[in-house]
Amino acid sequence: MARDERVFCIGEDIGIPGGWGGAFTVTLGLEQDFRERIIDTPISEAGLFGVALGAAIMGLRPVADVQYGDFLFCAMDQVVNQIATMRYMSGGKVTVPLVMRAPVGATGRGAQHARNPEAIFYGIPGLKIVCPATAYDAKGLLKAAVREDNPVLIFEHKLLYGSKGARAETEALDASSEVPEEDYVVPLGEGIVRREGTHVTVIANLLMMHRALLAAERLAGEGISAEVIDPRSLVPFDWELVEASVGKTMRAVVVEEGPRTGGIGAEIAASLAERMSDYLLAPVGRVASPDIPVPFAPPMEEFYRPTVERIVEAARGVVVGSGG
Amino acid sequence: MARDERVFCIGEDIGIPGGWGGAFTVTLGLEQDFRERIIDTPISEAGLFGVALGAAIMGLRPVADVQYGDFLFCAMDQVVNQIATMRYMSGGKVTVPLVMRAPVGATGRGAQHARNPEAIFYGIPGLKIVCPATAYDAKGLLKAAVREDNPVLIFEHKLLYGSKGARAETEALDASSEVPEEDYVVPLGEGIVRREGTHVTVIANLLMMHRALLAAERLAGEGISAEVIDPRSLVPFDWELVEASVGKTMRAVVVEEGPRTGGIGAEIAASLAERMSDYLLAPVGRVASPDIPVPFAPPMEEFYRPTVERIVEAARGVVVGSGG
Amino acid sequence: MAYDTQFLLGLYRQMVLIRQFEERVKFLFLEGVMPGTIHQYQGQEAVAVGVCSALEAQDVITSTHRPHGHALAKGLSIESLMGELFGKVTGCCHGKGGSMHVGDLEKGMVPAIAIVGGGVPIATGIGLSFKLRQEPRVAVCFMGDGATNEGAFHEAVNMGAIWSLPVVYVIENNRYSASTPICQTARVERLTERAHAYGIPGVTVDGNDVLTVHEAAQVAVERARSGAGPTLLEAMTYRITGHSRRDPCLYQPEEERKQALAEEPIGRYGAWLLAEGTAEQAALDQARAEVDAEIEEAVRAAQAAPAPAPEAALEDVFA
Amino acid sequence: MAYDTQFLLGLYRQMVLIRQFEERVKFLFLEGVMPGTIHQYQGQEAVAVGVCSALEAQDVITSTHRPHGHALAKGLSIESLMGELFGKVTGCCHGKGGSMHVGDLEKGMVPAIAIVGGGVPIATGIGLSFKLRQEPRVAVCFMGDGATNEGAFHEAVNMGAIWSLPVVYVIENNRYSASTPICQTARVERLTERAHAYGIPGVTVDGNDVLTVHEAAQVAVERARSGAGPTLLEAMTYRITGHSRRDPCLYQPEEERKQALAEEPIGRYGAWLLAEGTAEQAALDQARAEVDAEIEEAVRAAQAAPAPAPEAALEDVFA
Ligand SMILES: Cc1ncc(C[n+]2csc(CCOP(=O)(O)OP(=O)(O)O)c2C)c(N)n1
Ligand SMILES: Cc1ncc(C[n+]2csc(CCOP(=O)(O)OP(=O)(O)O)c2C)c(N)n1
Ligand SMILES: [Mg+2]
Ligand SMILES: [Mg+2]
Repeated sequence: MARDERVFCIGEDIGIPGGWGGAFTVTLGLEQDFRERIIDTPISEAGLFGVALGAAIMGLRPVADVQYGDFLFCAMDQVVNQIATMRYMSGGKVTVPLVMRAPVGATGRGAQHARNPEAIFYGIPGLKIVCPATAYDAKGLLKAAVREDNPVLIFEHKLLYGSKGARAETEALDASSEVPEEDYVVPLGEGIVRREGTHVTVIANLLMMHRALLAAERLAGEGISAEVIDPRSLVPFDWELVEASVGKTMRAVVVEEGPRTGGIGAEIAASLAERMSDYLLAPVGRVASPDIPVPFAPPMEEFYRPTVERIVEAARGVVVGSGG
Repeated sequence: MARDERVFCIGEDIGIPGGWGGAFTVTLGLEQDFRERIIDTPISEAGLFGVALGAAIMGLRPVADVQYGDFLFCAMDQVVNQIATMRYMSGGKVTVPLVMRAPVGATGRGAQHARNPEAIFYGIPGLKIVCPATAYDAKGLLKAAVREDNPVLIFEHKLLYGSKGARAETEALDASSEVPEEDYVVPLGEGIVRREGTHVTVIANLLMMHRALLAAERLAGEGISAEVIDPRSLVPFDWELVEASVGKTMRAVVVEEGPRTGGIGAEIAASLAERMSDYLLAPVGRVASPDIPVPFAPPMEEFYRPTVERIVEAARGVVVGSGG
Repeated sequence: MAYDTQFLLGLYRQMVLIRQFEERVKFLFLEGVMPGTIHQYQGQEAVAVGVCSALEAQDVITSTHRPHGHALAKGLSIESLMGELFGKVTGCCHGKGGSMHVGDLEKGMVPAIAIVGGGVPIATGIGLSFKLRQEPRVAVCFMGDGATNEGAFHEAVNMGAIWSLPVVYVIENNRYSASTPICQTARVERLTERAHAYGIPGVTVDGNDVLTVHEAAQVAVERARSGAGPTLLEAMTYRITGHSRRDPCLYQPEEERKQALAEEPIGRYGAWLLAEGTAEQAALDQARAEVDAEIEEAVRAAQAAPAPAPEAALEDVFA
Repeated sequence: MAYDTQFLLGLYRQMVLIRQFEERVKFLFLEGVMPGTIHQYQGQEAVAVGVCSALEAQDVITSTHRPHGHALAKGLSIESLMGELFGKVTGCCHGKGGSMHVGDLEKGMVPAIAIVGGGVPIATGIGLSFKLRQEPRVAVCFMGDGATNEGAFHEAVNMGAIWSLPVVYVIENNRYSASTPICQTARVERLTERAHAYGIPGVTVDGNDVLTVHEAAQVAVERARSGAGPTLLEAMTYRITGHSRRDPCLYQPEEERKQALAEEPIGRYGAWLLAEGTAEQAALDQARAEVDAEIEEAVRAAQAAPAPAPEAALEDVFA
């Protein structure tokens, strides 16, 4: 923000002195340095995303957030019908440099504060989508998004907001990788190999990436070498990286936290079947949540979200089933 | 409606004497017979779907509609966060017998009155989804939906509203199959074979079903025998029918009008790869629109929506590529 | 108005029940034995109790992310509520809902809606169902001050107004939506000025005075039941606890908090009962002891109750 | 107020331009040579012209599904508009937008927004950008009466109000939203009563009198530009054509239509110009003949212009 005065933040409960810096303290502190550029809104999601769009059209670079990804549905007309189409409808004359942030994932709050809606937005042309799994990427992708001339939706996982601080979640995982102080970006559309392997490619982002790494660890114990790819961006998607990996391992499993039907995994599986049919030794495995709303009670929530165990099973199934 | 006095219609411009009976004259005439049960609303989609939900919770059986499927996004919080989850959150104590109707498809109106959003709702657990392609099914599925105790979303295609009547679209296709006067239902979750064939299964609904039939006709001229399946319901999906067909043809193509990425075709292709990997001779083909908003100019709109030609090519590709 | 002593004491007992319930729950959270998150009702008890005491059993309420008070006031059992907070099968939603979605249609409470403003259309539709069926029932929509900035509020209250539905829209104005003061997000002195926009009456009352709330609610409920249409009722109150767990409320000015604590509804009403001679201190103490015992029993029962089987998650999606 | 003749004649010419444009377009539709659908502006010309004549070139408007009048009044060329309606590359959106999305940011018009109410937050955000950058510019949001029932209206006008943004919200009250009379979906006599809800001024004027509209707009624009915040301006008018193509308007009572035709803005203003001696009939006729010629030229150019290549559909998704 210090670099570009066109950048401003807009959201609920982000600018109150003595407040929280958003539902998950993400903007905490910024309200002191950039008072006028931290805009605290009424509880009006459609309004605030539309306002951000209007400002973006005029050349500002807003960073708009909702407190939970579920609330994107309150702003859905703006996101889908306006933000994603404005440039196109204008015949390319209007530019929409707009960043949207939304925390996702189930955290003991029941069905309305828990969804992983990535797949729903994945099918909306005109939006770029990123999903950082580490603190390093969170900073680098945010900076890339802010410098991008198109709408970018950033999904962040509540359980990755750091194990420290006042709003850390009980089961939060430590994703606090080294974060350099200096300016750097993680380019949109660049995935990364988180662990190398030769028998099966496991594609996973956000919290699932961490579980996939744990699964890979366990699989190694069984003699199965899993390569873990974190695509980091969903749109654009790093097909090159994934194809290179699957070309080597000849097997793939996609892990996601959202419901299975119509999920990200469906697209990746269908695309890989088309792109890599000469290589794939087995159908792409999909690990996802069941097709249900998110339940509250801890045992049910735990059952809902893919576990390390389920990832291990799926990878093992794909490898063993194809003579690995 | 005569059968069950709990049924009522709620929507915009549906109940005005001298008016239209909704944007596509679907309810025209009903306002005379059932005055109190045709409720004309302000332009307030979130409000009207929420109102319908409230009435459904109390045991009425509302049929709520939007004038264009794109406006569902204005009511998205109600559809996704409330309607689809209410029963679940209540632990099964609340029942939501609610029918939602939404016309879809591009018809020369530009990006905001054109979308095929089926895939977006496909990934929302708690909703049943049907897509009638003929007048017979439109009546039968509507009746089944009205008698169903769960939320059902009916996508209807603007170009299938009949070639007759004041609001017929210029390019409308004649889908006016025989419609028996008497009471019948088309059960949710039952697909139908529209044309038998042996070389490839083409799965398509709504307008695309009609194009698939034309494509099958042309393919027959080339010696390729295509079986055309209209799933009619997306949720629940008639896997039995599709598997039986693919078990016979060993090849499949999915056709849809929405954008390709994250589409219905992705799920069907991924599922078929898992369910039928021993049968499939080639990756499931996908025919869909490109990942762009819907353009206005006729040549671009025509380019956007899958043509008979593209279906023929895809089917031919799948068959020829696998030695058919 | 003259009330009988039983009724007056009943109100006291209900408010104390809610307060003690919430305090106990807060403690369970701090101990770390209760899962999830919570939004609590301390300080606002006079609203739920004042309004619900004006309702009949067959009337129906919708609630918010802060629903415990509404649930107890509408007659859900302490057990079924505590069970739900613990995520047990004995909970009113069999553990599927959790704190933010407690409810029981049999008791006239729709599972609470945690999307701010999301309940307003739903309550309106409930009112519509009563009107279409010509049932003499009323729907009450509880919402916070912040909810009045949501589009859903606007659309739904307008629908209630144009169709003259039997609905009472109750704004619990505790002056904050999360950390944001309402005076920063609405330029109107009283949120009931928004009633003008819909052509319905708007009434603002002292929401920390249970009898005042009760009386205003009665008028609004009567109006609704008689077919005269909805009322926007604003109850001025204060949240004397955090917005949700672990909120130290640093955004609330010291002075304001002090004043609010002095005006909190239970102390005030208790003092009034004593001053009027309606009750002795002993009766008040006894009410409190009784509810404490009931709450303890509910905690015990909830902790002892079975957790749902994990696979039970797959049930109840469809009827 | 005293206006110079040029200005007064200019208003007339603009209104006639819009009327004749729309009539020509209607004819092209009936002939079947124009694709898509249309929502036309006949009868409402005084609103677009009255408001836009109070704006500077650098001010920005948002529009609706009924945008042709706004576009012409804000200075888009007839050619670029006609080209867009024909879906040609010469169109202001290169054929990607169509009738419901015409606009050109260079001329201060965002591509029109066909989702009812959807433009209100966007105009508000444009106002915010002016305020953050301390630019002396104003955003104007055109909307129909029906749009005031959308949640987006409520959320956005409130934001404009609390932040004192330089925005003028213009309601074109043509008494109907599609076939539904506004008196059936809002219980307020004047929609500007809704301004109370946000603590901003609301002004209702005769929207068929172009000078009245102009003057009211000037006050509101001045107020906005000076930093005093938004105004809700309601212009009472009437749509003397169908809602969209092929609407016979059977829902409009005969009497009402007759009256509306008698009060339509162009005839009225023309008569006034003659009565005041500001113009002779010949000058008015000439204005009309001139715009007719310009329109014919635009039709010719649009029909002759190349259609976009089909694959051009793949461009302009991302910058
Ligand atoms: C649509 C939506 N936006 C934001 C939130 C996050 N949130 C939960 S409670 C709350 C504040 C609500 O304020 P108010 O309506 O005054 O109720 P109170 O918490 O004071 O009872 C917010 C912003 C939400 N639950 N739903
Ligand atoms: C969100 C949304 N709902 C419904 C429609 C369909 N629709 C188009 S115009 C219209 C009526 C609009 O009425 P009003 O705002 O008064 O504008 P007018 O048509 O009178 O200019 C409707 C219902 C829409 N475009 N967007
Ligand atoms: Mg509050
Ligand atoms: Mg209108």
